[in-house]
Amino acid sequence: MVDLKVNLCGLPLDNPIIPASGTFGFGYEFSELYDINCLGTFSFKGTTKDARFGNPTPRIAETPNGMINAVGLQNPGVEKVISEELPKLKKCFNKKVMANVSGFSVEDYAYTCEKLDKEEQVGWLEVNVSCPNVHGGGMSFGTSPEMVAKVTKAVKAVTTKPVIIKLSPNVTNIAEIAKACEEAGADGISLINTLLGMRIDLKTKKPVIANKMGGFSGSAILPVALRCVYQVYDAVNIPIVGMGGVSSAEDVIEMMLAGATAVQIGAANLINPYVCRDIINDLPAFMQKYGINSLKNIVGGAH
Amino acid sequence: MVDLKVNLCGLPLDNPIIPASGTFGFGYEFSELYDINCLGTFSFKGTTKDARFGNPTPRIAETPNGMINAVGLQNPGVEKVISEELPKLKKCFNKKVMANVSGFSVEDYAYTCEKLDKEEQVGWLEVNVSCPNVHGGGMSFGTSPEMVAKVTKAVKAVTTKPVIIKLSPNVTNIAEIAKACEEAGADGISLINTLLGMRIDLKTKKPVIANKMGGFSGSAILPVALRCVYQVYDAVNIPIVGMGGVSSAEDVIEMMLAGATAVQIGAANLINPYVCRDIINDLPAFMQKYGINSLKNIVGGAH
Amino acid sequence: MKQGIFEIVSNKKIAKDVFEMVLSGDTSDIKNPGQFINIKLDGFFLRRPISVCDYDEKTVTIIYKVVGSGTDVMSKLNSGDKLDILTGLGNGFDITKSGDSPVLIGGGVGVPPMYNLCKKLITEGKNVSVILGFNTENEIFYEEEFKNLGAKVYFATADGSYGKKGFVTDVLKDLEYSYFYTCGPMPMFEAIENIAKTSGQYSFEERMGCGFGACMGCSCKTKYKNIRICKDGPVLEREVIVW
Amino acid sequence: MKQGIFEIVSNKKIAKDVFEMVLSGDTSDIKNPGQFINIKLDGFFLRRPISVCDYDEKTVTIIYKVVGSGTDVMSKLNSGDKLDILTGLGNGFDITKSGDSPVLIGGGVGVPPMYNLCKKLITEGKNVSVILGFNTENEIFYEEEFKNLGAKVYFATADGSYGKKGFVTDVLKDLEYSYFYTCGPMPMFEAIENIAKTSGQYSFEERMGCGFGACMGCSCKTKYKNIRICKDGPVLEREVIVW
Repeated sequence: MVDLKVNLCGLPLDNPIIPASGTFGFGYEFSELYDINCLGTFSFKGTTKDARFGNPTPRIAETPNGMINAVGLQNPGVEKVISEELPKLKKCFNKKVMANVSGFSVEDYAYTCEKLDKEEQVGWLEVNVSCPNVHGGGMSFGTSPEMVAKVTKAVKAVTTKPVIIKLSPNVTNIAEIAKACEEAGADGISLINTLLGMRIDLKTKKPVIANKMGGFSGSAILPVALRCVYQVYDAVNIPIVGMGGVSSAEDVIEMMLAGATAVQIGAANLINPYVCRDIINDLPAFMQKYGINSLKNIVGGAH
Repeated sequence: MVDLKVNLCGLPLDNPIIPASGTFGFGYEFSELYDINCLGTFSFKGTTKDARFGNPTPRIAETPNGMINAVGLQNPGVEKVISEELPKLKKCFNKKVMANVSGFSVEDYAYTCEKLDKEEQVGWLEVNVSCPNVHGGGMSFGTSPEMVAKVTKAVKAVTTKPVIIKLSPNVTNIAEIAKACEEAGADGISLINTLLGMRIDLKTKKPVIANKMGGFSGSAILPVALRCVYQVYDAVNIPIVGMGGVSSAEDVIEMMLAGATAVQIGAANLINPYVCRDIINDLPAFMQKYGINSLKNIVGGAH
Repeated sequence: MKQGIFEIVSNKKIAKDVFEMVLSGDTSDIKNPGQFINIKLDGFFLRRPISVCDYDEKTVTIIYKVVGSGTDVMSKLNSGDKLDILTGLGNGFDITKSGDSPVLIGGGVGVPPMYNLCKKLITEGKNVSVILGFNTENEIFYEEEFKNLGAKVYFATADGSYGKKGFVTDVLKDLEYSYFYTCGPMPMFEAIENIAKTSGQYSFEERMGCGFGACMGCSCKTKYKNIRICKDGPVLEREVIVW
Repeated sequence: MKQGIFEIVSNKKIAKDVFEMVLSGDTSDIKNPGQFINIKLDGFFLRRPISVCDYDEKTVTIIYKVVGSGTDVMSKLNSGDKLDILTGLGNGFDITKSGDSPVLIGGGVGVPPMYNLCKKLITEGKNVSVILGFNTENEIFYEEEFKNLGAKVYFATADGSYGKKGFVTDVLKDLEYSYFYTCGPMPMFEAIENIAKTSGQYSFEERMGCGFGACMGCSCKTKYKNIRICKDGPVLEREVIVW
């Protein structure tokens, strides 16, 4: 009997599998496909203070073994998420959910996190610092240790639940950014967010997506994600949620060996809507194949 | 009759196809496979002041649609390159070659470039600033605008031929780095060098390559390369040599639309040793398909 | 939505760059004409969404045009090959609103979903007119198939090589109809919107990520709310569309 | 080196996890036993280097063990399938140094290249002994094939389930021979190096990038210079090896 259980920032997970924000909506639509209570948890659609339609379409491009998206944080805004989405989720999910939050100012982050922190369905706050800082010339919060520290402190000051900062890989030194989050009080780090990428349409001779550039994800980015998780594991002592190109049980094990306590699955959900359930079912056999009795014991094993 | 000719820093190229450094040796071994004079030019194996064996093996790992290498700049050193490799190349290549140079101090770069600049076979100096700066705590030269400017100025001061700075994509703001090179007198920018990546062996539970991390290349990274070339094209007025995941004639056209004046082919040479010849043969048909008469006219066309 | 492995029964060229593929497998989740399926192809990350042309208990028929490397690979597949497919995607057309004499308007690769819609409406005893628009004669397909259903079939070609010279609207303007259903390119939609005399339904195309509503890649604004073309569409009623 | 498209003639399991694949195509660039070929597989970026077990004018035979996803895919290929292959890679064994009574020592997946080498040496009229080492009996393959060549064949299995209990060196130490050729795991090489009484050649394995000398992924130091296992090797003479 192998053991899939892990503990993420003080909360137990039946298994480390977590559908990533933006690929699983608010969960209830996937519950029509399978019982989503088999998941460790999931991270819901990135939520902001106010409702957003996001970017113009086309928002999607394909790449070798991956994809680019420029959805632009479309969401109904935190009030509607609490009043409409969470009640729908409650009907089909009896576990704590990870609340993914984005913002365009430090105040935004604090405002949205404070509201979601009060919801009993919410177990963790995952703060996406890859968004442009409108008061900082549009540079992403996640590119500066000072800015991520500011956001982390502001969110911690108004919340009680574990705060996980979701980092962008599009930086020179991700370990330094992660350290700044830890020192500012973050309870965990999740990474990697998407790489910045683009494609050009040879027929129109223009960028494929309306926003020109977008977030590059999918199997293609797995080696970058593993490297970042490995570097951050060496730099901090708080748990890491690893993600980026994970699409199989073996990828999950590799990500945990790199240093991840839990693992998010993103783009793969868009190709195989059952992939997270399948991975959970596959894990025991692969654990046996590689001589692993308990997943929690292999975290960071490659170091 | 379509026109494949381009001009790179004042030197004409019959076509924009350039095998990338580290994937084509010093050329003469590929000349046993096909007449390498069909190439625009090629960038020879990264050369340093002193001979280097490089990293321990294994040095190679596979990834979805890509690979990781940690060769570690194995080369015979600039003296032997000049006395042994260039004469062998002269027998089979009658065009100017691009001399790829690496160093671990500003003095290294200047020393090696000054020597190679004097060789009449050399047409361009391609300076790889992704190496760790031993006097700068091992941080790569390419991660700091100040350091790349220093290297650029030092090399320009002792050379007469076009100096192209080869940039790493593992930075927060590649446009800023490219600008620093231009202001320091660089004649061109080549990008992207490899992404930093890693894989872990599930059987041994340790990193696949001895050096743990390595340079991630192959089709998988094409969208990152296109994005970086697109950003740098907006930032500088000097020509760009685009590379990263290019493996077909269509990829070449896409890279030129993003802003590349010439295009390097790297990892693809290792899978299909004839790929550069094949791409040169394929280009006219694809140019017709997409209504392109002259390649030089599409550079930056996607902006 | 259902995921299933389908076997290719046939895959043949029926017009310039246009292929018809018949697949056998579990079609139980296909409920309405105008829905689509999403096909996984080896060597491509994203699935390929293709509208359903026709279906029965055991097979589904699609018609696709070779426009890129994905559809090119599809055109080279052989009967017996197996494909991982998501079925029952999208809302499809609502046939209860057709009235007695609906008109179906298909343009180019927008023609296929009209076929099963036409079949369903005729089974309901409706008096169906079909207007099919193509650029030129060698792109035309399914003329006999539509006629065999018992529909009045009109053609418009841009170059006049077959049927009326001009666009589907040049036929539509002279017809009487109770309701319209259409699928095709945006310029055709705008032309129809300008002259349509009744209510109707438009089936939209958009570049999709997942095809089942998870990624918000194909969002679109309507008069009343933001919708996802792949899940809340691709069929929208005339009254809600923001042009 | 030559690039060519080869067709699979047969692909069958011959021992636990071990398969024999016969390929037909242009083998004109295969010059010596101990060379390898490099196979492109759909869905994998790098080629798979596999040593040549045997070859003639029209076919090449390889024997491979399923150790990962790549070899697993190979094991599922069918006769008639086509593969893009680079042939004539590596230096191979130098048979001119064998003397009259060479011994060939193969361990596990190091056994295959010994087969064509054995064939060549016997054709040259040599008195060939072959020592084949395996973990256990159900991993053994090609016993009859080696015997049919006319070689003296000895077996060693770690668990004693077949032949001598122990390692190839437990057989080697009691043999007389003029020269040795070997391919197998590193611990076996070290054991041989400790007791070998003559000169010989070792065929090395290393994780490769290109397989034809371009990427320097498989570099190795020797007493005299740095070499590339894929191009200047995989066979090295005992005298130049740095242990």
